[in-house]
Amino acid sequence: MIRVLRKDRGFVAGAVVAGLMVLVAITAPLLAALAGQDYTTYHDTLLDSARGGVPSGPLGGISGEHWLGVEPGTGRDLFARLVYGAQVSVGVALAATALEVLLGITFGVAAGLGGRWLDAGLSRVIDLVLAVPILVLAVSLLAIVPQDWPRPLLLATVIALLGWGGTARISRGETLTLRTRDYVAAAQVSGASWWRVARREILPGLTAPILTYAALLIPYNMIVEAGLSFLGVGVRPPTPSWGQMLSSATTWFRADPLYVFLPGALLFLTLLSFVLVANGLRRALDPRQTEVPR
Amino acid sequence: MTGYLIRRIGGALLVLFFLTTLVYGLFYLAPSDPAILTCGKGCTPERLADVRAAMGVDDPIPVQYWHFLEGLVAGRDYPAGPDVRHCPAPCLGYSFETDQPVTTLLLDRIPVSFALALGAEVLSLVFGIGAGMLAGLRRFRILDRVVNALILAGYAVPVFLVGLLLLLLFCVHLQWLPFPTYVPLTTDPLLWAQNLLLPWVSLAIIQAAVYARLTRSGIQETLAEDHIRTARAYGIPERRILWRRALRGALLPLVTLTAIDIAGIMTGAVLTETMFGLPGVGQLLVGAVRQIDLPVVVGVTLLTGLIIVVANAAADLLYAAVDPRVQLR
Amino acid sequence: MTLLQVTDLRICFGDKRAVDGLSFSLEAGGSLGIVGESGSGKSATALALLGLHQSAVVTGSIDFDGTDLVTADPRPFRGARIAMVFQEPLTALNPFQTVGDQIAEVYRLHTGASRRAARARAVEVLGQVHIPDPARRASAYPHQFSGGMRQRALIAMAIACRPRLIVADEPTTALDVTVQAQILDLLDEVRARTGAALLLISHDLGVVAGSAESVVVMRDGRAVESGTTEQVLLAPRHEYTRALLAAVPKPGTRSFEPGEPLLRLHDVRKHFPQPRRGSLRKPPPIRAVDGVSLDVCAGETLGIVGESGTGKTTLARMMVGLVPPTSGSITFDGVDIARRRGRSVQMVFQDPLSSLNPRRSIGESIADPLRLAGVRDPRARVVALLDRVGLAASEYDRYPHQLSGGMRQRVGIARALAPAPRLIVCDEPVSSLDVTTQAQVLALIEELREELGFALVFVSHDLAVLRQIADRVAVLKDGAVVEIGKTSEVYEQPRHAYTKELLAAVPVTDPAEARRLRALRSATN
Amino acid sequence: MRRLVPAVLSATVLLAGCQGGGGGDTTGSNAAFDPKTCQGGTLTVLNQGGITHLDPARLYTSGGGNLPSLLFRTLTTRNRQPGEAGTKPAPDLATDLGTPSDGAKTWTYHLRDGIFFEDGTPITAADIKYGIERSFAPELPGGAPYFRDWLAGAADYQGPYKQPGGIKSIETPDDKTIIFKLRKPEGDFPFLATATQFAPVPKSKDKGAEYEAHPISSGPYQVESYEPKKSLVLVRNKHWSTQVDELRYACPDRIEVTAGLDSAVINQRLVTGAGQDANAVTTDAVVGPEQLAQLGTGSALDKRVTRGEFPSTTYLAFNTKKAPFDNPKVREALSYAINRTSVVNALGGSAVAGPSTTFLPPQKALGYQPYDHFPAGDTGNPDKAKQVLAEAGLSNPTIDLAYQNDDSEGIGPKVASAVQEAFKQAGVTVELNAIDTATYRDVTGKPATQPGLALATWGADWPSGGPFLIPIFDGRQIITAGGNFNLAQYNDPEVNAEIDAINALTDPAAAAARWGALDAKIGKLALVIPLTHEKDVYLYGKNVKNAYADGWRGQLDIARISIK
Repeated sequence: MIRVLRKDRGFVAGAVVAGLMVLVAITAPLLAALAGQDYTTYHDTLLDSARGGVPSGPLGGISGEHWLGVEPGTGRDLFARLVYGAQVSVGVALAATALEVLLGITFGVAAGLGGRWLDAGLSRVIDLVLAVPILVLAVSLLAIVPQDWPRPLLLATVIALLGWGGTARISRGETLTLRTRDYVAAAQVSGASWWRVARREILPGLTAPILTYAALLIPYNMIVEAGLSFLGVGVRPPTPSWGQMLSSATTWFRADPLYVFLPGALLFLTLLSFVLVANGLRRALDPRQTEVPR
Repeated sequence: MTGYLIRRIGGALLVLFFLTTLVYGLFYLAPSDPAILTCGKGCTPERLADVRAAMGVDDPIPVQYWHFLEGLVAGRDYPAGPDVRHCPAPCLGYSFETDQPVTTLLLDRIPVSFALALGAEVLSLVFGIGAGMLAGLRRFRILDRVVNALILAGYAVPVFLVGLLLLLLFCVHLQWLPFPTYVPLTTDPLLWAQNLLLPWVSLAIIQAAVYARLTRSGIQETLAEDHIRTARAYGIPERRILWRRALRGALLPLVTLTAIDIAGIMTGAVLTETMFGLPGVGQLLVGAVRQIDLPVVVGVTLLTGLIIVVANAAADLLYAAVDPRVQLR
Repeated sequence: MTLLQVTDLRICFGDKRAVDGLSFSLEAGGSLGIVGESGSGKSATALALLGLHQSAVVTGSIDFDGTDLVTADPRPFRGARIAMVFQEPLTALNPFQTVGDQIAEVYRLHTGASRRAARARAVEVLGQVHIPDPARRASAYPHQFSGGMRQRALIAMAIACRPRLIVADEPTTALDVTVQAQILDLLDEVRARTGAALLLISHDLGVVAGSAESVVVMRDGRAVESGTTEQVLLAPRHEYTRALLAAVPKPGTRSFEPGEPLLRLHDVRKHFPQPRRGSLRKPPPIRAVDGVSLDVCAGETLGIVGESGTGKTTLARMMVGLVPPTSGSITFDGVDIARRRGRSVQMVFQDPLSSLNPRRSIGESIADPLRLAGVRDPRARVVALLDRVGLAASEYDRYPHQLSGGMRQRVGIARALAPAPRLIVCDEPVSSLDVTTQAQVLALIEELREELGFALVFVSHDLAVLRQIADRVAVLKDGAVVEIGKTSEVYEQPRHAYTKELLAAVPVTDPAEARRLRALRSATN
Repeated sequence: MRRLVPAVLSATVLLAGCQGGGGGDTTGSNAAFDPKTCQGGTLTVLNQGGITHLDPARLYTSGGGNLPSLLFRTLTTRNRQPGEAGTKPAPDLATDLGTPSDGAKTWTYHLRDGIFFEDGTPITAADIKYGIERSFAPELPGGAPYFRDWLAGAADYQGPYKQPGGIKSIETPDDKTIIFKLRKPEGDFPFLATATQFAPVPKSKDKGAEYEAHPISSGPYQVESYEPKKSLVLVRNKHWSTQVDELRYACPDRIEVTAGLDSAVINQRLVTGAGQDANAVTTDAVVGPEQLAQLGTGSALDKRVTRGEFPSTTYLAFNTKKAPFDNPKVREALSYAINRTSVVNALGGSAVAGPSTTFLPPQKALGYQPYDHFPAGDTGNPDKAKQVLAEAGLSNPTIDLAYQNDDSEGIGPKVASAVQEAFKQAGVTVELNAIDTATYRDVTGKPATQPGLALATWGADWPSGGPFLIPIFDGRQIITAGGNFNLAQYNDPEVNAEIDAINALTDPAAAAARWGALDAKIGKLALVIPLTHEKDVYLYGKNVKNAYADGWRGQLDIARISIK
């Protein structure tokens, strides 16, 4: 499998960029320190207040000190904000995905192995989770929860709570298929308990489909996070996130195009790299699977 | 068939009941008082209590919920000054914010959302299936590659990014289009379409990628099936095999998806509606949540549930109609 | 007059040679059987006749009635002059088109007939293949047909354009033995009626014996022997042909007096509820097993025979406690089987690939029941078991997909043996194996039974296999035992009509006997 | 984009808005403007905020609002002039600004002749009384709170539906006379009488909550169609004429309002001015950076802009009952630390906001007197702040700051993070406490739940110091049950007495001087940190004439513009 993946140029490129982004996210404080900037300090002197607070100077105020210019309206260093933004975007997406996989497998396997009633009940719940429009409900939920809870964690939790339906459906489907396999029957004939069957016979079989699906969930969750931040219910200031930056950039369209371009390009690049990774995994692990998170 | 319908409707009612209960429950937890917003500045406690009573939010939430259910089934009367206002069943109450009947608000928004969903869906089907076929038939290597790349890119762009870029390109730089403002179809069909064009496109780009991928893999899978070999062995021309058999097999899953995706856009295109200022269902909900407009939130949730349930049923019926192997149960 | 002359045919898929210098000929109106085990190149040959290979290099010549199909465009021949009948009748038909339409489409394509005429022809040929009420059934979709009817429909499609050659590639493999006999009889009848030649491809010598005038035996892409059916099957010259014939199960010779009853089934039923369809009323349940009472005695081998859908797999699974019965009791040594899982009863499954977890090494799979039985470090015992079933100790760390089918089934047997059970239930343990492998595995089972003295329940659709291995046989029909008794008695003096029908349908390798049975079948029909 | 009108609740933003006495810019093209020949055409109004209510009882406006004053004539109305002249009230339905008696505790008005509703019925004093009474009905909440407090014996009145007897302290001895009896002297009564609650409502047409679907007009236009938050179409009211209304020119024949638009979209459309947009104006979409870049460059766009000021202040409110803000030194230290430039930039730059060191915004009519008790310079004085903090015995404290979770009212994340950053320079760590915009006033307005430090804005209901200072600093206005605006919870009998004394004055100039002095005096206590005052820059379409910022509200007055 590794050999197959290594040959897949798209996968390699995606993995490199995605890896780089994860690295950027982890080392954000270091990178910002390297640039000699942080993401909170205002630089009012670099702004043209009479023109609404656009950065003075060409290209959004790019200079030796501010490598990518400063944020209009505040003068905060854009480079620092972008790398810290990676922390939120990548972190929330990864955490939400991990949680979704956990929830999905738990409920999916339980439904798949449980009796008729448990399956019927859990399936209804899964259907409901799959049916609700995630963004709409997330907006409602995030408006209601206390505002002082740690926001990135909360975002990941809310995204996961509304988004585990897909992994659950796949887990359930796979479990239903796997449990008809004779090796499961063989284990049962030998007296294995349900727990042992789930752990030793079913779970290994779930790895491939869940892995490919989860790989695609990461960029999807990143989009959801960005969307929520775009709608203003995402992270709280002064924490930056790419979605939040894009949202505030909408008013600076023409006055400071770089401010739209940078977070947009970064978000796109990161998403694309994760999609490429997912695509490579899918082709290597499970050529027939076409399931897509939605 | 009758049995199927009865069970289906029963299930739907259960889901809807569950959803509204959930929403009421959530708002029960929310530490906010809609009466304060309505009452306005300098509202004295006495007046606030009166307003609360007039709005019907002085009862405990379970009681309010019970009244809501009653209104839904049998209609409700509201105090409204000199006379009472009768809100006929299915009564969803009146908006706290604007005092309009929620049903009116919903009926007002549905056409917008539906137009958005339908147009985006048509566009994505046309482009998605077209691209998927080009890629699936592997006739032209380059095209296949291009389409594949586009499919991946389609997955990787959030709708608001597409929307931003489109706005930047067509409205700011090229100035080919005005900034979109919703115009009802009945007012001016041309303007209607012109203003919906960008939202359609930004939704369709992503959706088309999904369809293209499904079409492509569908065609490839169907072409590998045994009955295609039979057809070849009996001399059925390749073109006919492609159009009549492979495409049909590939498009089957799309039929189901179409119904569900239309429902998805109708209920979930919050970002698109916000970006392009479309007064659709999603926008209504976001506004209502911000204003703690409980009747509207519950109404939209119910509508959302209803649309999804109907779409699922439609998908099942459609699937049974196009695939003779499927029986409704 | 020679209709088809294949000379020095070679088919290569990349580096791999599927067919390597094959030659044979077929007379107009004649019938030829091609026999071989999987991978012998017989199906590749069939596909080459119509130019259906997409990525293979085909050389040599296929002279069909004066045209070389290797070089000429084969398309005008497809369906019109050469028609094919495929193996999987469900997937071989387009699921979205009615059966009648599919036949009519082919007919119109080659004859240019009107819609109406094509439709009429479709109904006519459906009638010729004995589909009841053909005018109505022509409007049915393939999934509304049973397996046998689908195969009949495919044959109808084949004869629709009055071809001169019908190529039938494993036409009966997925079918029950009685249906298989009907389809073979139908092919014979069609040949006689239409004068088309028949090229019959099968892995089963018995199938070819009754239906082909001459036979080609293939192995590794070459013809090892060819000649008239009598000559090849009764006086085989080539060693491989002899080995094939030797692998065909022979009546067993063991005489065994059963001991004390070990496993007792008393009025066992298993009903599966059906989903509600259409009406609100609950439909009657499917009675998979419906009142079975029997004993399995210590040390004996009980054969259970039945066609698909007779509930034999459900019965087998109930015997090991995998499926709880709806009613009735199953006791082992007087204790409910549900509480005796693990050590005393074990099972060997039909599909050895599916019965081994693909993500675990085979050693681990065998060790599992030992661990459950409380053995701390089972490796040494697993190696001993591997050795006992004829596998090297080095196989311990390999994975199922790295083994051949026969080896996998040996692993399955080793796993069943691991906790030293007193009863092993085998559910079709050899039916997915090639005939030679099948003989080896059967021999292994017999050997182990002698050595370890466990009782055996052997479930199979194959009467010949049971005749070789079973001491007693139970015949299952519609979830109930219609006849049970000593193997020799059941085979030689069947009492129940269904047993008789089954026995008459069994393919045999003796051409004369095969013809006698066919005559017997047409007389009873 | 920032919305204006802070104190006036967001629900009525579109109709409210106000103006300041200050820098009204009169550079409109009204050189040769003749109100007699300006009639014709269809005016388009493009707005962000939707009209949520159109019932005069439920509207909360300053000076009668912009669009509502086209439908509802009131006893008095704003003067509709640019600059300081515009900060004065003028008689509308009444013949004068009212006659005070009993030391400004009784106000008497006489109605002018020839006034009719849109259906031709003559307007009587009883209609005006009924209009005021119905605003007391709990079914019709949302209007301004002053009547309840001012009118004698009206505090518990439940509206004419439950109590058809009416309010005793409003007397209508004849069809043309209406007399108000107040609880205490109120020199500002003529200002209050500009509110839409003073518009006549014919009792026979009142349908309670459904009245607003088609309110009966007394002004130059009547409603053709109305969809809350989306659109409003006005057409001429035949029973109105310039003969009986000198203040409204009512030039366009038809007015079409579209609401719910994005502010960037509105401004882009106004700049481009394609088709109908050439006849368009906005009353709430302040220009953004995109347009600011083109302004002041001598471009054609410079001629299509109004600059006004709505008197309002954005400030930081201390809860002096909560530590450490009970310590004046801490409040002073933070006052030194504040960086007003960052806040101005966060709100959209110097074109739309100016730094404030006083609580009263810089409008003469309100009594503005400059002071800067704790000079922080343009960008803050962290050293001084640290020093004062040390005096207070605190170093590097951590404090909470409450703010709204969106920027729609200008006290959202942008301003909050600017404040956070400024305090950080003085060694103060600010923990941000976002509160949902919808519940913000609910939380901050209840002393039990009020945070120690909160962002707040305050705007004038009319251009006078009274309504600007009283709710914030009058100790008798502390409402413990909710809806409190005296966030400092400051109660000084001396100040309360001064407030009563100024209220009794009927000369606005005299009152203004004393309001200003009071503001400067309270400012020494650092109960609030004033941050910015509002500036309003609006674009208008190419064909729009006689557009100038109305002195009261800072917006162009639709009653006076023409598109002919």
